[in-house]
Amino acid sequence: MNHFDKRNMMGAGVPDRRMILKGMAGAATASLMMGSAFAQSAKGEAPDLAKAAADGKLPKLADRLPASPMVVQVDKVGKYGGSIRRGLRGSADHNGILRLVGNQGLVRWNLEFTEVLPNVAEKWTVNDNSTEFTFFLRKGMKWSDGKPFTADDVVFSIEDCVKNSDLYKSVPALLSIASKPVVVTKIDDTTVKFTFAGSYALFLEMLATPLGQHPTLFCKHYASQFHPKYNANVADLVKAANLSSWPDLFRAKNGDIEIPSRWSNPEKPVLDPWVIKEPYTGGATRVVAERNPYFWQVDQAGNQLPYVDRLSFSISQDVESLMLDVISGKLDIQERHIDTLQNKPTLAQNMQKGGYRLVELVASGSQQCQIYLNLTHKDPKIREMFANKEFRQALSLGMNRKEIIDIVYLGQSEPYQAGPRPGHPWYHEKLGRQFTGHEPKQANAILDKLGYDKKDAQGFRLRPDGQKVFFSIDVIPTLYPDCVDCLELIKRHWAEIGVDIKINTIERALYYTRGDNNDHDAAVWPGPGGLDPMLDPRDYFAQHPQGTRYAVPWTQWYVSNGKDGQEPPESQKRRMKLFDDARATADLKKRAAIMKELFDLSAEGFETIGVCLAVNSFGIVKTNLQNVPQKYPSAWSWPNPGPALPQQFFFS
Amino acid sequence: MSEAVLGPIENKQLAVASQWQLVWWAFKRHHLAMAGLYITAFLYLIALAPGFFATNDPSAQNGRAAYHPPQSLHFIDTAADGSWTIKPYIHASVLKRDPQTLAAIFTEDTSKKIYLQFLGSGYEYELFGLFKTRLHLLAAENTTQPIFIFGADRLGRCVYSRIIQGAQISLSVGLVGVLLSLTLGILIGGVSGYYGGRIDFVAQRAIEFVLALPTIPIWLALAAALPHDWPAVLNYFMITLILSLTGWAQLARVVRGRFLSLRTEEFVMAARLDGASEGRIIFRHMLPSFASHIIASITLAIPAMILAETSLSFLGLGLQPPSISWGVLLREAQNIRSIATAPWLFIPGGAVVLAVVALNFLGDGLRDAADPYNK
Amino acid sequence: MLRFIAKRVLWMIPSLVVVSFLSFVLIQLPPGDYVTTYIATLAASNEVVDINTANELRARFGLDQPMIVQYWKWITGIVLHGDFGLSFEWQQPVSELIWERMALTLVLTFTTLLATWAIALPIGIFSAVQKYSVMDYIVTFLSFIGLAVPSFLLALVLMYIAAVHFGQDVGGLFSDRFMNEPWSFDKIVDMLGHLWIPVIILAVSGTASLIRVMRANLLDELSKPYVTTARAKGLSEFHLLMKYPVRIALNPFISTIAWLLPNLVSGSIIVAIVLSLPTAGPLLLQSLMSQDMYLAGAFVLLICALTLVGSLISDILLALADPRIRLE
Amino acid sequence: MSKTAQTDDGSVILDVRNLVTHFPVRSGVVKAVDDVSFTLHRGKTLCIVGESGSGKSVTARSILQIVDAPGRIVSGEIILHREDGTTTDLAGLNPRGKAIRQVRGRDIAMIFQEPMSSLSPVHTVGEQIMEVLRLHLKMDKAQARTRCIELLGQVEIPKPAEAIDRYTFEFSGGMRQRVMIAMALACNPHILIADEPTTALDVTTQAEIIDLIRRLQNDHGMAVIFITHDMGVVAEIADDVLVMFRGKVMEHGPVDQIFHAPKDDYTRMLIGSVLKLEEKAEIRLKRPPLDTTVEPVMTVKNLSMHFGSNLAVNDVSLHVLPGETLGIVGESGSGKTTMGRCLLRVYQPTAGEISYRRADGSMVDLVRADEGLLKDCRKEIRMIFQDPVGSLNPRMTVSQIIGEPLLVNHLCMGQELEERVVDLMEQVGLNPDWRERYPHAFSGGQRQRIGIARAIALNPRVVVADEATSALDVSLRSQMLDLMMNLQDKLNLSYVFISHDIGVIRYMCDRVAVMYKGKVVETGTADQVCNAPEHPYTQALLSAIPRPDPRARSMHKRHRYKV
Repeated sequence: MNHFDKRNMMGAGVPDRRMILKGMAGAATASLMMGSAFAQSAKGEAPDLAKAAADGKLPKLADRLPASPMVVQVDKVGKYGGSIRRGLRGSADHNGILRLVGNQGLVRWNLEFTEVLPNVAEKWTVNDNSTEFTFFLRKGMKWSDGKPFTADDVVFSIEDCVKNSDLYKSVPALLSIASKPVVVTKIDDTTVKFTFAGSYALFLEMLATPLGQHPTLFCKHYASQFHPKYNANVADLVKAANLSSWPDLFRAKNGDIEIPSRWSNPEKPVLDPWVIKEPYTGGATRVVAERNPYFWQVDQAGNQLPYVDRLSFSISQDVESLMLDVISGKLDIQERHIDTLQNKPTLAQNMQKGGYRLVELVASGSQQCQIYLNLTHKDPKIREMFANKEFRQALSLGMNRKEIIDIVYLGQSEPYQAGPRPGHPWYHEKLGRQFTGHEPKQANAILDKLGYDKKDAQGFRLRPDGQKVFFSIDVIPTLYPDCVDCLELIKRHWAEIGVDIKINTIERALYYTRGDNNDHDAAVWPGPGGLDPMLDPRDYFAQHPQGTRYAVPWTQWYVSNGKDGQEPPESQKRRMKLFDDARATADLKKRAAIMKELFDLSAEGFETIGVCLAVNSFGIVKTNLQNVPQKYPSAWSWPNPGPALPQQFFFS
Repeated sequence: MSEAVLGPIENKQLAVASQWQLVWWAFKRHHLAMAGLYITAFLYLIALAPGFFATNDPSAQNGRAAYHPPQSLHFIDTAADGSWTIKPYIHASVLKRDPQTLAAIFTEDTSKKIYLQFLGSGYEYELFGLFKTRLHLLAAENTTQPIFIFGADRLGRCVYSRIIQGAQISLSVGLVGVLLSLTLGILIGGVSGYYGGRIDFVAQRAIEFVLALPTIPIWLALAAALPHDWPAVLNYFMITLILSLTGWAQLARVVRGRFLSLRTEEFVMAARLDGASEGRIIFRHMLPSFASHIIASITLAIPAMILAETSLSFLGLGLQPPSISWGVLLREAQNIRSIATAPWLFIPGGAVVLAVVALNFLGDGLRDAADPYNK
Repeated sequence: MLRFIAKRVLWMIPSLVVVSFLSFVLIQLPPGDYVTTYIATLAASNEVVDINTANELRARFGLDQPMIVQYWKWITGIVLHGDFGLSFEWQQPVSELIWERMALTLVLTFTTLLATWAIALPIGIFSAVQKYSVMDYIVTFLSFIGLAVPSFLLALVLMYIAAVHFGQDVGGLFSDRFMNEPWSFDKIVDMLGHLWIPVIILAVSGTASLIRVMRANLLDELSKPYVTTARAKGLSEFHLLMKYPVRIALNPFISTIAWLLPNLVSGSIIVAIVLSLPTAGPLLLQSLMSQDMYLAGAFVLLICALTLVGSLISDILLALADPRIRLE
Repeated sequence: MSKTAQTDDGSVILDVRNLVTHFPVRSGVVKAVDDVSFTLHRGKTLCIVGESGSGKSVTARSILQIVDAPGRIVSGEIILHREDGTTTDLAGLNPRGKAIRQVRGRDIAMIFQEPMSSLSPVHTVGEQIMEVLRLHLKMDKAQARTRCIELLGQVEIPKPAEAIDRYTFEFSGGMRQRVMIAMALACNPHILIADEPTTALDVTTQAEIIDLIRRLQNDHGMAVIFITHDMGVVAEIADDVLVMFRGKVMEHGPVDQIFHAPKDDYTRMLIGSVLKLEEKAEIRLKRPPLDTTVEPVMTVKNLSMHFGSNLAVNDVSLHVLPGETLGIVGESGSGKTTMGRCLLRVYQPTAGEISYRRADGSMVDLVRADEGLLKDCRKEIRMIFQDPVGSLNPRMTVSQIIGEPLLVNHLCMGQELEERVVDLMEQVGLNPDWRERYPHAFSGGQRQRIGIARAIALNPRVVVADEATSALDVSLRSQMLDLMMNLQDKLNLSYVFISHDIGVIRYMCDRVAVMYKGKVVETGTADQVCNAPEHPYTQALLSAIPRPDPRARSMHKRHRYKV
């Protein structure tokens, strides 16, 4: 997992049983219902499909497409043929496949990652308090095995699978509100209604993220064979496959959103543009997916997508052989595992030999390296030291961000604290830029004022009780090597203002356990929420039990509605209420106003110290691969390049 | 007609030559082995006081010098009027970063000369962990100017100084690991060789069993079990322990072989009949005659350990940054960008090759000279 | 002779049992278990798994029983009905994953063994016959260099040069066409085409020690009286060299399999990781990192068994080659 | 240095003129063969005799140019006269060339001393013989096989048809020597060079091999060059004799003249020291007769020592009187060495009793003595070893070696120890100034003296000497024996002298026990056993020993002992 991508995986919203929909005018939804105004009569299809249709092996193109196929406005109408080659890493890299095949949810993100567009659902209506969502499917849409895709499939996926306690211990957070799961009812063959116990304005955005694929994931006529409700003697099937229980069998056959076995069963009918042919199994060295003849999307000229016949993923254990494949021109599109800054010079210099061009990927994170001082530290003395805002300001001013950006990020970033990225409509100047200057003198002055004026032999400041001003910062070297490099520089900068730190490089599992029981002094993690503040506001107030490391007990209070954890200060409680309101207002303008007030309070609170703006990364695209946008976001909830619709890519 | 290889008996000096003198004379005839000896001695000298030989603080980062190429060292300083003096200097270099490809381009500014001096004062370090000093073999006259003899890595740290510092751990891993496996080897090999019978049979099977095991999978599993948050020093000793766990079998077999062949020698029986105690027989009579073989086997085991440390580090399991060893340096260089843009990052590999070749020649020479009597 | 083999095979059984126990203990050593790593990966992608799901997973994978019980279940599974257990990560029976990779490891190791012999034998003879000549020194120097270069470094550099400068298809053992095809003749030819890089890398380090062994043994034999007898019979130097001293010096050469094989197998793991070869190496490292218990255990067990069998084979070959041992 | 006139009666088959072979050594050159000339006549046997280091073996090997590296022929000629009158100078041929290879094995064949390692261990006997046949006579496989079986029969190897497919390690020393001979005679060579073929064999086997060679020589009419250091063998088979010393020819003449009218002093000394061992030593003649009435210092009753199925010592009883030298004689495998070692309990005997009478008269059964008592007794019973090289720790100085027993038993330290060592060295005739030297600086004889000094360091009462002189040259042998007898008189020691050489036993011992396959077949006074043996084995043994007098050739009259 390269670390850019890892960080963004934190973007998706965390299950929050406190979401209560506050009343919302229905009018706002109308603007979202921008369905395909006109259905083009289908004209073009892939040559091999045309031949198969001619020989009668396949129904005619018109019968394969839904009545109103989704029309994708492509830049250039492409040519059919070719195979997109991409590289995967040895250890369980199933998300690498998901990102290229794309997540065919009911709705999808637009290119700018700002609003939701129709996808499987042609159009939808939302009631005024955002508790009922009605989706209108495409008549005549078919699974990749030719059988019709109807509302029954959606109902089956949710009611029979996701809400089945054997299959899922707890219903995925995204599909429940106030700890009550959604109810999905079939209106007719092409209409299905989602009813929530409370208002859930963010539901559409959540559906567009990869974790929102459940409604369109399981195909009823196929998956029901492995479901006891529909197939009594499923037990024999389980024994035949020598597995221990029917959920094991179900998962082996139908997979789940985010496990390797989703791509290990070629017979499983899918709605994706390509269908798995060579499965992704343990020993596999290559995974191949071939064109889905019943894919329900066309370009504006009526040609059935996807243009490219096949996707071919090569698997290599060592990242370096991936780099080699790129340089020797053996991969067509790749950003995963190779997009570290240090690799850019090499990749840039070999563009000509590898026959590829570089595309810019806008980082969705906000802060490249966020430092969380544990304000709810178990040791009262440290807690008192950290809780003092001026102490944090002094530390921030003591940092020479310019040098860090130069050394670690090769000058590709700018000093930054937290908050939405510059250029995002909700960008907050104070939250982002306060105390980012390098003022060691001012920092020393503040620290002297706070009573840390006495120093020990090595020149490190002493606390009033005589203890040295010292704390350790947890970091995971394997995931975020650049953060380790930043800390090594910060250690030198803070030593100059008399503050001593220990860079505590620990193993991943250990990092989480220390955080959960609030044992850490401080911790470092890339700050998300640059492009999607609503989905991941953990740095703006105590929201995420594993993410908001500066006050884990406060987050436990927030998540458990005050049952356990510690009661947070007023400013935090105010912000929690504000966020709940914003989450319940579907209207973007009203939501923006609420969030602005929240950001003001966060800036005032200044709980975390940031280093610099999350650095944009890059990917390579073969020169002859067309219709690939020159710039697009890079995030987990915007599973690049999925939402850029790889089915429209083609080889010129 | 086997005229004693050591020449006629009248050679007085030869008559009183003890075993070690004879070994030394036999050894001196191997020129390559002698070269190996000098290089090894030099390397271990560096390992003793790395600070003195380094030019920059091994872990000091310098933004300006990321991926700085090696600077050419000039010794002849031709002044403007053509007169030249022996004064080592290097040229300062200017950093320009290609905006598009982000590649760092260093151009040598031939006008500005930075003079160096031998035994100058450079960054402060602890000599033998006893006292702080600033004395270096080579240092720039103004200490602010870093010298990059072998260039710099991605954080602008001096590769030359890091190799010198890494020598301390890599060479000592070899030594300590071998000593560990030696004690085990002598213990088990000696006992099974000396007493023979059932003990020997069981020990022999155990030795064969350990020798037949592939080392990497076992190291992998053991090293993966090492909790990473242990301090570097403890981690270092655990690694040497792991490496020696499989190394002792080789030595045990050599010791056992020697013990068996010695047990049947008549002078050992003579010693026993003289009334010598068991201990005296082993340490006064038997040990001296295979000490030279043991030393030869040790010298041949050390390079294997050094290579093993690099392999472990390559798998990301051995020593971890911030501790510096040749394995760690090679792991950082183990990528395509280093080959393409910064090949000087592979110089630590050269250091490994130099050390291993030197030690092998030394061990080989020792093994040939180990038994000057039975030529 | 048969008694000799029977004794050795009998002695193999306890060794294999010890190896299986050793490999299982080794896998257990790292702190936490598969489930902790599994939760950590999920937490990274924001899926919060609470305690009871973790314990339920542990129960399902059988990780909650004491180690001895787990070991007993694992080993009886293998011995009684060849079931190596289930890989946690891939949810597939381990046996599906390992056999092809072990076969390829065997092929790689065996070819390297032959290549190492093919290189070391002539050079060893040459440097013994030309003792202390300039060539002897050059050969020794080069073989030490071969021994000294870390194999992963050599692998990376060789791979880079082959791929970038010669445009060779380097990674893996098969070109794309044959990747998942059933075994056919031209698939084998294609594999051999890819095999030369890993074989060279592995052979380079192996030859150094073998040359030393061959040189030392041959030097011993050359000084033996039967060489003079053969010369007195009027045989030519070359014929005499090959028929007697070399033939007899071959015996210790054969016995070097016993310790060469483990080194080759270990070396192949590292080279395979760098070159992404579909052999046991990469999957072993990955399963060890994620503590995929049964997969890692199976690999360590089979690799150790491979080297133990290797040493048995070397004993048998030695007995065949040397009548003194055979008729003991 | 007399040189026989060039008799060109056509009977000369090999004419060696002024042969010089050198060995370059780091500190100069060793002149192994320094201007040697001699002629070999058809059908005759020329014996080249000399002590170790005399260059006799190098001379022989120079003929076929198979001198071990780095030796090479510097000058001189070796003229081979073939039956068809053509001559070839072997010295001029290229050692690796085709020409010399034609001669080797076809015209001139050679057999060597070490039967153990002169044949390849991994090839069958037949394979190695057929190789010569197919190489020189271009025989095909079947022809070669039949010829080979025939040859094996000629050299009296039992069941040749089976023996052809067996390996060398399955044969005894004697048998292997026969295979070597068969191989040499494969192409009916005109000359057979035998380089000490019987030195490593037992005296009975030696007799058979010498008989075989003489018989084959008569059948094939080939000339034989026989190299040995044993004057008895020379007397038995030689027609002409060449005496060599440090690479030079001391004397060349017919055997009778060499033995009975030697012209050269060295020859005279050599013959003298051999004849000396034909009778009792003068020292023993001067001694008062041994008091046989006194209690024996050591009595062995029904002693047995079994190594698994091999009964090395099988129910042996004998006794040693104080001041007496008891000889134990027997061939290899007779158990005499094991017997010697049991006396010092190096091996724990399986049965029997060794009662040793201590100075104060108390009796000790060494077999059942505990460690402490055994250690005490071992101060009084000491051992002298056979191998001068292996019995001295090469890593200790002479004074440390001699002083070790004294040091270890805490008898004396420091300066006193130093004086004691000097005194001991003088007693055994070693220059005390050399006491800081290491064993590698001493000759074989000097090392044996160090061994003796160590043995007598603790003023022992009984000394077991296991083959003490068999590793020494003849000339040194009598000196050593005289030394041991003088020490015996001075320190009134009792000796148990183990040897396979009757001459040494006759010279040294008062009484003799003859051992054969673990049993004592006969005991008696030295004169009685050596001159009038009763037991048939002893008779066979004595008759097989070649006497150093050409006129008393008795080899062919010997009889074989059939158990």
